[in-house]
Amino acid sequence: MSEKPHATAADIELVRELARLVSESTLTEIEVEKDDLRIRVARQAPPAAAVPTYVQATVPAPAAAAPVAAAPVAAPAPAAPRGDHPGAVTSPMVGTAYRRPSPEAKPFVDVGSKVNAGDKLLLVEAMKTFNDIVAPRAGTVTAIMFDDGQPVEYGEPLLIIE
Amino acid sequence: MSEKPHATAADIELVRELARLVSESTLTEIEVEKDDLRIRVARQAPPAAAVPTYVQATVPAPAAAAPVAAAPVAAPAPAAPRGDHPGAVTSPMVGTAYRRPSPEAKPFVDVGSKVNAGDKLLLVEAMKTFNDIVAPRAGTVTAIMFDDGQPVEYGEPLLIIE
Amino acid sequence: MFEKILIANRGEIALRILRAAKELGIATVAVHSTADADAMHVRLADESVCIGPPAARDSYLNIPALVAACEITGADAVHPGYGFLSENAGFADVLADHNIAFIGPKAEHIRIMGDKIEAKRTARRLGIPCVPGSEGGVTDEAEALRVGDEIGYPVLVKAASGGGGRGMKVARTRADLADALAVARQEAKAAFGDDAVYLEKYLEKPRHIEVQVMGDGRGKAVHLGERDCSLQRRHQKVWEEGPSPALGQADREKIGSIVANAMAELQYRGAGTVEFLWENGEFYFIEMNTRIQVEHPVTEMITGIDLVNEQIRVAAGEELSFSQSDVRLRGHAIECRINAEHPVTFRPSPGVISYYHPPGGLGVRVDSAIYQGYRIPPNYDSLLGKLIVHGRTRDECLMRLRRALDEIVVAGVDTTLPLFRTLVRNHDIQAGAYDIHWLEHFLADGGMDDAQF
Amino acid sequence: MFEKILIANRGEIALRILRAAKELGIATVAVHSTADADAMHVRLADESVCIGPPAARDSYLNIPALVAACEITGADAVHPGYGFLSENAGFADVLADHNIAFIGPKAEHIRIMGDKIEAKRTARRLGIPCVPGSEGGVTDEAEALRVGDEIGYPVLVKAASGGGGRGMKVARTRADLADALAVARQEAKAAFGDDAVYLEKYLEKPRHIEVQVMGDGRGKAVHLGERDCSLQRRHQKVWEEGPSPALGQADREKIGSIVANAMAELQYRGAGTVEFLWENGEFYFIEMNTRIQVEHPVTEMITGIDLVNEQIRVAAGEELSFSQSDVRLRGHAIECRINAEHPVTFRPSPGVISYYHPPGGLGVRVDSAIYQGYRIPPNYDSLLGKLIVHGRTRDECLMRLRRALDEIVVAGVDTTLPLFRTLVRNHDIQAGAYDIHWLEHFLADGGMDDAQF
Repeated sequence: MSEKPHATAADIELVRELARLVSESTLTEIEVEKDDLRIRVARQAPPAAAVPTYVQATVPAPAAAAPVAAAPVAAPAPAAPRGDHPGAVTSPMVGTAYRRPSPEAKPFVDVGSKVNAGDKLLLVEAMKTFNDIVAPRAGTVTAIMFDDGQPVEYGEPLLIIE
Repeated sequence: MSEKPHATAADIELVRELARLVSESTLTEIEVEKDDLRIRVARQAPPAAAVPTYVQATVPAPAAAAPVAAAPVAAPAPAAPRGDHPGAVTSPMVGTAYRRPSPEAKPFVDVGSKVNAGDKLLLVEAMKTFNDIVAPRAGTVTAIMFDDGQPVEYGEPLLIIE
Repeated sequence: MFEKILIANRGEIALRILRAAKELGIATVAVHSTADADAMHVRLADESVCIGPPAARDSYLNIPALVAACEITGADAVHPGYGFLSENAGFADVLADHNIAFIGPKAEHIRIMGDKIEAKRTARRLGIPCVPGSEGGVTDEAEALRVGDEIGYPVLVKAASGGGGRGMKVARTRADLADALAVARQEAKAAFGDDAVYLEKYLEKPRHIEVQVMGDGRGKAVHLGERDCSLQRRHQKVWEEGPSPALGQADREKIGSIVANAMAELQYRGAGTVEFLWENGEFYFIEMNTRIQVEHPVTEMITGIDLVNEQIRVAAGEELSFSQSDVRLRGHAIECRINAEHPVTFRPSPGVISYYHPPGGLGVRVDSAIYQGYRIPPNYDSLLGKLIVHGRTRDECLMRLRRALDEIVVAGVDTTLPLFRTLVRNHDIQAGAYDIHWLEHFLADGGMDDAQF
Repeated sequence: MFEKILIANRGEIALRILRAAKELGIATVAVHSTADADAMHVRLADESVCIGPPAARDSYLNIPALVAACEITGADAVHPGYGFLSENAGFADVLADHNIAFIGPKAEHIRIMGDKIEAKRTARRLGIPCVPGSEGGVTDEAEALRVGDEIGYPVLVKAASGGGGRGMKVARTRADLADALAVARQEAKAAFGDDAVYLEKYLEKPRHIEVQVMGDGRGKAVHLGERDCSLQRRHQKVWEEGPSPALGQADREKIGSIVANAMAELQYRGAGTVEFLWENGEFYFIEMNTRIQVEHPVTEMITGIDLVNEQIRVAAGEELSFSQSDVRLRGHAIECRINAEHPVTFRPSPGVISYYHPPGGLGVRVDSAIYQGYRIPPNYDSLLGKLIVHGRTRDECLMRLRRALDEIVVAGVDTTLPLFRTLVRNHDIQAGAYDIHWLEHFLADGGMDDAQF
């Protein structure tokens, strides 16, 4: 028995990670192959749907609603994409977002505006204080996802710079 | 490496780990292959898994007991194979099973006895009444699964005729 | 006290009995059909015995199998729960023959109350108010008018040999009686070959109010207030509450004393319920159930007394743990019977519970034998469990029930939860203004709130 | 009454507050960190707002974010729960500046009770018994002996500037005092550069007994009996019960009246708990918590009063719904704090709840925000929920707790359930014979019962 390759702690950690990925996602299978190591992680049924079922039952909705349909509703109330776009600028605080410095002024930016890093994009007001939200990088504003004067949560995507 | 290497403690640990992952997650299968080592851990049941977990937790047993072992235990207490053998003769009632007509008599049948349909196999006593259990078909008694005077449940396999 | 109790039932009541036995430190035997091998109480019991195939007559109603199960496990007492053999005097007799205690009343009392005519005769003898009417059959118009004047209108005229609504007529006033009598006699003659009819006071909008009683079998009996079970569908109770929104304290004490005295005189043993129709302040005896009832938790919540525990005590020859002066009704309780049925069509919905999350917090109790992953067998009734909520006042109770109904999740099968979410928001229910016909009318009128699905 | 309450907390207490608000018909706003987006109370609330990243200082302790969340949702009141900002007088001030009600005491009372020295001074002034000792620092042996004679032995000698056990000595008898004084002064001098020491009565085996109080803020205050929280591990309460197995009715009423009168004089508003050490029939003030406590359900179960509901009422300027004469202690209640921790090592065990089945039936309450599939974030404390059981007597309560502990299933993470299954079967616990050191000794001696895992 020359060199019996034992599964190392790192291997186990990798499997654990894959397993977590599969059970948290809607994936049914993950397969990893690297040199002599090959790991395949799979499952058959769609996710237990416990979580979505819950949402379904408490947000009064037809009880018979197909759990399959409910399944993708993993996130709670604010179902908007949580800044998963790579160019999204998210709100650093809870408050009210404003597109202009004063009601009669022009917006800081519009869709199509070119911005440099540090340019003012909007204001978020919290506790009577107006906080500047600036561009983290240069680019073009391709989407604005809030209305002037709209309440925003922490982490809520406000606009996209590409 | 002609000789099949035996699983080492580390390998067993890996299997245990994989099994834990499968039963704790919503996975149905994990497969790991490394050189000559290949491990596949799977389960068939839909992710319900509730049932075995429940049994495990309420019948006080080491909480860490390998779920692999627990998983197939879908049925509760009477874990005996419920007459799933095609030749099994099961008890038609609850009572006490006797192999002989009286304590000093010889058993009706032994392992190896040849029987015809209708031959008396044993008695089940319930409420002071002795009920004859007869052979449903001809064949040879290949197993007797009860002790003389043992309490038996409805549906409990008593002997096998093949 | 008993050493080991065999639970001759299934579902939530089997679990209820198991809990009471465990809290008394008594060992338990669960018996089950092959369809119930995975039942929760089977898992929690000290021992379990499979007694037969799914059909109840071959398992839960199979007396020889139950006695044999006692014999092989050494159980010295049997609790029958409700339904099945709970009001079968013959079963009590067989157990007595085998020196096994029956956790229920004496067989003679089961027999009396199981016979409609004998039950009524006994009730009347014991001073329990019954529906007034003619003593026997009436054919003569003059006598009918005399009886009608005595009991007051409206009057129900029904065939003495009758049943099923044939030969039944209502006379709303004295002037209607002659006609009603003639038609009823004619119909009775045609249907049953006998034109004798009874006259009885007709109740138009009665409530169903029942009095819970506990007796020690030796002449002590205590009443534990009433439950209002007027919300029914096809004579099945759906929502029960106590105290009744319709009753005052004086009425409560009066009817309670009458029932307790009657049961003391009878030397009744264990839990019993005397059921009444109630209208305009008057009680009219319907029947007595000589067993624990589905809705017993309502009474437990307002008295703090564990009725199943007391049943076991008195069956073992012990005293009741309380006397009449210890019984204080505190606050208000409501029970909702959650069935695996479609909330509009009431079609049974067997299947697997894919997700279950019961509500928690102050004043909320769930009596249920389901669990996530449990498969509801199609062989038995559709009761999934009972949600019982307590509050210091009826309003507090209603608000708590509302929030508990918003928390509970039972997925995988249809349930009647949307019905309760609708009822708890209904003005009549909130006002306590309902009678035994209310729910049927409400459902017939399409009362279900779509927002509660 | 308030229109909309913002719940500035998480976990089971956030759900507890949500339930109380719903039962009062008040709209709710849940605020949460990104780690708690899937929390149960977030799902059940009318509105929810993400207020920051997982770290509590950036979310649940982030005052500007909380005020902004009130502003954007229009919440007119904030319930802080326990922990986090619940005893932060500055938070109460900021809310007042924004015309948002703080559901808790007046800021001045939070300040007083948050300062150890000021709290003790106030307690003494209000007639609440404190640990007897020297008024100030003592250096003189004669004076030490005088004080020692006055307060009785054993006596604790501790550095006036001290802390962490250094400069602390116990004199068990008068003869020991001179030595203890010398050593303590020496150590104090070495450690803190100051040899002044205090003398204080030393309690060897005290119990932790606390009195629940509710005030209307205008001079009316009511006590609701006591809780015994002596079973602690590292100063964390593990098992709480009420009434205390050690207290008689006369003691209960006496200390209750003292506390209620003190709080009336203070014009205290809302829920508060005055904590004592208790030994040989004497109470010694430790501190006052000016908030709802984790173990408040014990009191709710024996009084039937919803303490969170009352907090909201009085914060809105209403009267308490009850007076002292309405408070009747009924039966006994025990609470077990179920933590996601290994029951022997107490190592926290975050992860996913793979199966959850709470117990049900009479007298069983679960306050928990977990559900099957819930991922316990690693960022916060490990409290999964509380199992609270009520019985008419302590024995009934213990038997019921035992059966409830046998029913509950929490799988996927380690929990402290095996510890409770061991404790409920322990003779000292059954006898109520324990003090604040009992659990530590029990665990150190390897008391855990392997059969309960």
